[in-house]
Amino acid sequence: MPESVAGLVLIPLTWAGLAFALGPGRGGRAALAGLVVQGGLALQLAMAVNDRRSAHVAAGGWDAPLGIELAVDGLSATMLLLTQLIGLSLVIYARAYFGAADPERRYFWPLVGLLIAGLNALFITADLFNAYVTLEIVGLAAVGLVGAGGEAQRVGAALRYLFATLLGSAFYLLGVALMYGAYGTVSFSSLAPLLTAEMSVAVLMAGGLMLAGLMIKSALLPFHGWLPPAHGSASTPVSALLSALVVKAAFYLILRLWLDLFAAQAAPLAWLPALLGACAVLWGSWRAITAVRLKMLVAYSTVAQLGYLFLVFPLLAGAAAMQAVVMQIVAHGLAKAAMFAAAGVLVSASRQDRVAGLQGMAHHLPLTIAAFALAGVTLMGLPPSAGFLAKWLLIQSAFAAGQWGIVAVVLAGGLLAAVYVFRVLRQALMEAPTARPISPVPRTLEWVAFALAGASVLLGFRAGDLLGLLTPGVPG
Amino acid sequence: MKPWTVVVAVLAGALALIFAMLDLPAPAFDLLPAVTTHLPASGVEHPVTAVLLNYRAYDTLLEVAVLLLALIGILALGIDADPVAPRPVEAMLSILARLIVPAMIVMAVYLLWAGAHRPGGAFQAAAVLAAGGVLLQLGGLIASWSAPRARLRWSIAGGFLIFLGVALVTGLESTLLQYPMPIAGRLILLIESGLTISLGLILSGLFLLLSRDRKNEAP
Amino acid sequence: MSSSMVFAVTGVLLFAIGLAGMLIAAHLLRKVLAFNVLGSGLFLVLVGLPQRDGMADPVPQAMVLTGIVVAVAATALALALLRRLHALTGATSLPRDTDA
Amino acid sequence: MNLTLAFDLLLAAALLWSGWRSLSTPRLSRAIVMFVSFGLLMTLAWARLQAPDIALAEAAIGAGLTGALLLDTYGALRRRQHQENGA
Repeated sequence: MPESVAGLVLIPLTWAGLAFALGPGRGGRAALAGLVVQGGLALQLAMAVNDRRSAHVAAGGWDAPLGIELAVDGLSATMLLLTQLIGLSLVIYARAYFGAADPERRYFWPLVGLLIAGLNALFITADLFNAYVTLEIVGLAAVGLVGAGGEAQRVGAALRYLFATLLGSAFYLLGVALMYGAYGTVSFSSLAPLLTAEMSVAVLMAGGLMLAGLMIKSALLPFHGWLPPAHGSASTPVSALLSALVVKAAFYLILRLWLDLFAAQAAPLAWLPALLGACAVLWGSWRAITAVRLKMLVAYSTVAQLGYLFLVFPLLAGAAAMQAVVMQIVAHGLAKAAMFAAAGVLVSASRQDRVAGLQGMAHHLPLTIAAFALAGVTLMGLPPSAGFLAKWLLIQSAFAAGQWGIVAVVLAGGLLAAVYVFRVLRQALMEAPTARPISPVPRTLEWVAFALAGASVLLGFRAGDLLGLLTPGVPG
Repeated sequence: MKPWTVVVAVLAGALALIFAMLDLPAPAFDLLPAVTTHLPASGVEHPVTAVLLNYRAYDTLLEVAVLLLALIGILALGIDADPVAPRPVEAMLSILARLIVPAMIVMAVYLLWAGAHRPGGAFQAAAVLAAGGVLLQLGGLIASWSAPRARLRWSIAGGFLIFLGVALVTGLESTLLQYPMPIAGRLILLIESGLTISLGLILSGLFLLLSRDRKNEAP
Repeated sequence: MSSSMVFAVTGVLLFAIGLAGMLIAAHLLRKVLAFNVLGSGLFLVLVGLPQRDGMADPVPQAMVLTGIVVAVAATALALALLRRLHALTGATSLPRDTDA
Repeated sequence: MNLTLAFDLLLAAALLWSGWRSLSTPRLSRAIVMFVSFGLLMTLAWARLQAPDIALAEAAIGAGLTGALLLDTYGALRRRQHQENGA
């Protein structure tokens, strides 16, 4: 499977490079074709992992510790599948969303291609420094996408985001520098056996620095300040990509380091990310409930939903915890992409972005409101959605570990999510006091939103196949 | 947060880190012997170039993508809206640029060629070229960029695409970026030549895009 | 203490100075300056610490070489954003976080 | 204490001082000039760390290109301020 592993990075790099060389606005079709192929490769890799075939590449033919190793396991295969699926959906969405004259469209394709290449590269790497490079790609591409078009609010948000992501990378790289200084290697496979023994203080500090940097990048409370303006003011396809995928990239790396390298030493500290995660669930939900603008509501909901991911750290001893976190990543990825896609339709159609201005939209855009509602079902965690499954697995493992606080936070978070989702639906279902002009919106946009939302609910029925990837060989 | 609390907290962290660093034992791995042993198979004789373009060439490929990304990010922003009044050109700089830039180009070519055996290579050559580009603009000898035209875009992307092409071919044939031994040296020189041009253009482009003012506006 | 270790320690202190600068400074140009000081410190640690036995190590040197180029790219992007912000709003510091 | 270590300590002190001053100097234009000299000192440090490759790149980029970008941006901000004050 080595060709598929390399292809998932090289193909998006190629279409991004070509799209740039072809000129502003060009390259949408290449992106679509590339993503279809990438989707096939990701599926192939997932099947290979399921059959326990090795998917391992020593780049340049040099084994670690001299060279860079790439490896795919169940967790990375799931992330790769999710990335290609959401990427493909949002590329279809973006092709219909941007008008020919929109300034955001001029360099959209090269930026998206590089973003997806960076995400894929992060999910396959088994090297601390290589992971840093992929984080830089993801970070700068995301900032470029937020700032694209150059409108004042976006530029401010992009700057705030840029400084946050650079600071995060700097902390992470300082940690990597200490690791290299301590062990003389940055490869996961060479480091793992060394880290079981007693660690020196410098290595523990390296772990702390990397964790802090990645927490900034994944917008965990109290480092979340950059996220809502960036996700709330970017153009809609960008908001969806960032909320569904980009913030999870940093979380993925935290999980990877925690599990593969620092498992023994990190366990006593697990309460810290969990506590911050719990605060994020409550605070993010509260801000979503009180948000004035629709896209800010959805962005704060991302802060809250990311919090759930961090609740899992004290529970990692049980097998269900990994299943819960993967389910939550996938469920939220699909639902949040759907919710932003639907929000984009509502904003374009009503030509304003306040929640209070949505009255009567259910009458004009029933499909979009249905998509928003279905995505909401997943975020609230109602059965039979994938979100329900994620929260159910989380509560189950919290019960098993006797972590009652986590159970309470998950339940409270679900109720708060219901409040902000129904806030939007209630407005949309109300009769508009006066007939307002509604701009026509391409049907493609509505259908993409609906398809993503539907997937986030229906995945609940096929969860076994996905979770089987985490324990290859055992029939799911 | 008060500035002084920030300073105290940051300094305390730095001191703790320094003390931790000072009693670090010797590392478990020493890559230097491995770097040296495989040097004859790497296609170049200079260890840093071997790491950059062979042992960890995959990193380098992605770093070039980061650079391209910064340039695209600036273009996507539409930097050229509402340029400011031009900065006056200083005659001294103009003379200086005429004198130094040809030497800088020669130096860049030398660095590119020397990189196989001794300090030098694509990144340093491109850095020198970029500094030359800045001097030319400051001296008023070349104009800033507004939006790069097709030929410039292909030159910017070219080195990246060549590198990517090598990665694709090796990825399909054998292993990602594993150069067949007899032509490893030539492949590295090809990649480095492409990168020198692309990186030189990107790095000067960062300045040439930002320094656009009213003087350079198209009529 | 070897000379490499002297520079590794200097690097940590420069990182700290730059970090404090990034957190405290309001003017965006100063934040960019601070980021570059922080980055230089980081690179000194990356090269200096592994060379504490006195032997040059080409692996971190290659990493820093690309790192310097990436730092200037990030700097340019930050400056482009800051110039655009200044052109549109006249501000030289980050806008307040507003929801409405 | 031997001579090279004394030189290294002196260089380290100069780096710290210029790094500090390039952030704390009240006038922004001076701060940027301070930063350029910081970049030149970094070049020396790389030479001392047996890293001539990095020293070359640092001289051209750290001191040269970054300095030019910062100074040009500073100039553009000032000129725009003048324009708006004049108008």
